[in-house]
Amino acid sequence: MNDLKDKALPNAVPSLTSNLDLEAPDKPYLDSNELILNMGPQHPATHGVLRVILKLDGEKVMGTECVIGYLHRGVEKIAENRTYTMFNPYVDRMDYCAAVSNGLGYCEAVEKLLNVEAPPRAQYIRVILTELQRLASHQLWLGTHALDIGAMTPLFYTFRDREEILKIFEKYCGARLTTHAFRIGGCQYEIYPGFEKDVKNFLAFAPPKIDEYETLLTSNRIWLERTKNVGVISAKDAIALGVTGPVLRASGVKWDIRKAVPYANYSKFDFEIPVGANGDTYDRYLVRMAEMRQSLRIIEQAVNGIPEGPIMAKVPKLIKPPVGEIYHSIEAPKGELGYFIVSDGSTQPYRLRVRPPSFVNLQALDLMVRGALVADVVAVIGTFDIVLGEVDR
Amino acid sequence: MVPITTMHYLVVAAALFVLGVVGVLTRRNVVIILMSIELILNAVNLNLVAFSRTWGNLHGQLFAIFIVVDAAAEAAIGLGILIAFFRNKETINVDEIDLLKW
Amino acid sequence: MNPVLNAGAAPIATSFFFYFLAGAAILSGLLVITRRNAVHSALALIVTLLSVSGLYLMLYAPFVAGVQIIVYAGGIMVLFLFVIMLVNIERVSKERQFNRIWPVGLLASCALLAVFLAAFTKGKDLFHDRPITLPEDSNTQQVATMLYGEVVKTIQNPKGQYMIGQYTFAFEIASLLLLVAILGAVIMTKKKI
Amino acid sequence: MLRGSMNALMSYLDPRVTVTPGQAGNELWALIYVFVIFAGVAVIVLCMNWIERKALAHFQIRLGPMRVGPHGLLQPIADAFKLMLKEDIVPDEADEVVFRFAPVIGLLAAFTVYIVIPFGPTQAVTDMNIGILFMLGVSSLGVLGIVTAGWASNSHYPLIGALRSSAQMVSYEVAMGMAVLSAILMTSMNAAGTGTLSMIGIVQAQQLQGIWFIFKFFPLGFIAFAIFAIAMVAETNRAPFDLPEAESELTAGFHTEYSGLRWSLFMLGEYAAMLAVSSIAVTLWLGGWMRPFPNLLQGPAWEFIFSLFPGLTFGALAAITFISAARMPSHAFFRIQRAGMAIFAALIGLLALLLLVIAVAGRANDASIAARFREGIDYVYWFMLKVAVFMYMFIWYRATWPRYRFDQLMKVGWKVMLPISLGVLILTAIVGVLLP
Repeated sequence: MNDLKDKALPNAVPSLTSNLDLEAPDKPYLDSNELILNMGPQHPATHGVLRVILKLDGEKVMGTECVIGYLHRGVEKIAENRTYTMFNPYVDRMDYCAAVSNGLGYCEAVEKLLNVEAPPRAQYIRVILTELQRLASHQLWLGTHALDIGAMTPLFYTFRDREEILKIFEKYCGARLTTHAFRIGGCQYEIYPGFEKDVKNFLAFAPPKIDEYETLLTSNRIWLERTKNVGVISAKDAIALGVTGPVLRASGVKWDIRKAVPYANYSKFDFEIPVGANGDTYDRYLVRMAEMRQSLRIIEQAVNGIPEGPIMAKVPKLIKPPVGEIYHSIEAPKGELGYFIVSDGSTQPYRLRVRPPSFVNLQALDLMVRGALVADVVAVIGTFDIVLGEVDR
Repeated sequence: MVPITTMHYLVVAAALFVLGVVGVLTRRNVVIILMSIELILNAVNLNLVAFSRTWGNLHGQLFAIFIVVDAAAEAAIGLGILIAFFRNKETINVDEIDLLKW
Repeated sequence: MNPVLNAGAAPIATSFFFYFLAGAAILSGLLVITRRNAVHSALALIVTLLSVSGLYLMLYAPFVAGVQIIVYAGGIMVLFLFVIMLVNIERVSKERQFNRIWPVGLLASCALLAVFLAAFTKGKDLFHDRPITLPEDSNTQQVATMLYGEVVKTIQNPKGQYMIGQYTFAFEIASLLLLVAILGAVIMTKKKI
Repeated sequence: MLRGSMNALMSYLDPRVTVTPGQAGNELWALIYVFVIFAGVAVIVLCMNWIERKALAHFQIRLGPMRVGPHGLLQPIADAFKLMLKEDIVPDEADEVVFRFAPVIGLLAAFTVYIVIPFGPTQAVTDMNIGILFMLGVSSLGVLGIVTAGWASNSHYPLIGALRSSAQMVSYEVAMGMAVLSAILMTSMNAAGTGTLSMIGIVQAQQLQGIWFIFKFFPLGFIAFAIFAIAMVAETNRAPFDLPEAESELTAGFHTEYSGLRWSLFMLGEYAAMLAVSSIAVTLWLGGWMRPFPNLLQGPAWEFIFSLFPGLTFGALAAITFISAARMPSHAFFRIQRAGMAIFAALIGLLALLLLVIAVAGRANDASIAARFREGIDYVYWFMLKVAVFMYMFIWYRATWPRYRFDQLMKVGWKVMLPISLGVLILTAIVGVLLP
């Protein structure tokens, strides 16, 4: 059942529209015991409003088709009608589970366009907050992923610990979820008194908690059976499909934008890129767990070395970037988050295009679940760590 | 009221048997035909158990148990044939199963 | 011990239960062969099977009744329902329900019914109801003895001696039959072997 | 008529009675038992609802229900009312008759098995010659309710749930039956070589052989017990085998389309089935109604000490409740809650007192009615205590483990549990023949 090797699918990119072969002329609509199952948009395990149409033979998945757009808000179009500053809060609403990372990517992209750089102190604050956000995002992912596979309890453990991160965010900028923490050119807020203490407390608090999640899951027999060799994607396929982030790294490709194209002072920090070997769901789990620990390492280095100085670069009140275009990407918790901005010299972007990691990663769904069972579809959707706000924008 | 005798059980069994025969001979749906066969086997079982009580020994009950075993085997094989056939011909009607091969 | 306290369970309301169970069995038997929908037929058949197992209990055959419930109602009927759902095609219940030769079949069944009626009316005396009741307590034990045999222990031979039951050979054959049935069912339903 | 009834009522209270009302032909007492058991099961299901939510919540660092009544004690009742008042939706395309009838099948199957569960040597509705066979058979009918519910909903998720559950229950029944058989085989390992299928007979065989079957031929008895303990979780569709209702895959599986009262019937049936299979496990392997060490710690003194246990347990419960009432924050908001908690504690305390009084009054083994009551309370107490352990395990499993996938479930059932249980059965037979 689970043998994905003899799948009749080449390493090429599968065509999303003809996955189900519904229109094949010489075949009857469905085989005798085939079934079209509509998973979503209202389904507990599709993480929002993803709709997956499954063609099933019994419980075996013969093909899938993702229907997206239920959460489409036209973020890219909105950008064309807002000034650069006004658009900044909107990016928080894309991947609302990792709003800080979105903000960082956007701010850095515009800064690159303006050819300014945030001062070092701001860079450090940004790194601390972004890595905290990565941790929070991974915790949210772990809880929901485990819940999808049927383990209820990790969800509550991760939410308990994520709360500590959100408290730091709240103290820093007043918001917990859609933080809007950064501004173009640096940070708006100086760190509050006691910020360093809070972060250090969290650094002491988090590692035993991560160990706690691992005791529940890592060597749990059922967890191993449910995740090992499930949703396997080879490095070649992953690269061909443009998959990034932990999903790519779990396939054994050591690609992390923080190391490859360092941004925001990441080159100053010492950390490792955890990679997997098999590219299955279990490896993706391990990679993310290791990433949580690496994030803690980065935060520790950053919080011990916050330099003094200004937190805002010299940026004009009304941002009018020179004519040109820029692509800037960061390593968001879910993968490569890129912003492509075309400026016509006015106060508003001529065109803004977001490369969301979830959207691109979701392409691999069909490849990963074909030939697997319904339960694996749920596990694989969970392992992508998709956020529909980001997929649909 | 008349005391319940073996005869009563035999009449019930006969009725079930005839119902089963009607089902086998007139229905088109193979599943229902198989169920009618179960009905017939049950009628026979009822007879056997009733006789077992009449003669005061357990041979009838033993036979009934063997028939239950047989019915289980028959159901498994019958439904297996049915599924195999349905997969090839997409029908479960007896009068469309007349090709003697597939 | 006080005999009043531990009086054996005398059957109560025998005729009521008999007519109730017999009526349920025949009525649901009728439903089995008349329903359009195979699932309804299967559910009716389950009622028949349970009623018949009640009748077995009334005939002092508790072991057969138990086997009837566990094998028929719990096993075979679940298999039937499973298969009906697997080959669930809507159009079957909208089609013609009876085959082309149904009048012949009905006629033959009527003839069979007539034979039964004749046999029962003419040969009424053959089926005397003897006042023999089987001892209820040892039913299972006796059945087991006849099927598997037993260990007989005597004073001379306290370790016991194995006696082959009357039906041990038939029992082994039945197990072989089941094995063949399992293999056959697996081979037939498997798409690719 | 009335006098006859009174006579029947009183005659069964005679301490010399040694059989169940069903066997004694005492229909009145049988009916009383039926009502007591059914009411008891309904109450236990309500309590289980609260306990499960509370225990699960504390596993998951939450508080669980806290609003309705002190510590959410009245939450199950509120839920029951809510469910009863909800609209009973029947989907348009559903097969209406089957749809309405399906929950009842499961409930009937779950409740019918209580007829032969022996809460004590005379504390059962009746004792059947084929007791355990009857229990396995009737509890296997529960799957019909699920299958018909899934089919009648005429919707894909329930249908897949129904298919899963039918395959799952049929598969695990086999391993379960093999495990049960090895326990039945153990009953025949006495001098006379007479085994039994009767539930009461099985417990008495354990008493006679002086060992719970879980410890018999260690580890054979234990393995058989473990197989049963796993299979019974699968039979009742509880985590980690809750595939038929896996909420993250099939939204709610076979009861996706159900609402209100009918949905609650499914829940009632599920919990009743959990209780029933736990009772089978207790009866077969854990000595049923017997208190610990009935053969070792004999004598009136030990009898008396052990008969104090029910009263002391409830006394401890009352004390815990009192303490938590006293520890409530001293805010005006909690005044009513505290009063309610105190009343609840007082009720439990009264119950404890009553049990203690009965234990003391029926101290000597005289032929008084009090002695018979004391005995009955003892039996039911020890039986329910053992069952309660299983019920707690059910909650514990649910909090700890992820869900199996369907093919893995089948693999575990057929490739692991069945061979092991067959091996245990054969080994038990061999050991039983070799050891005198």
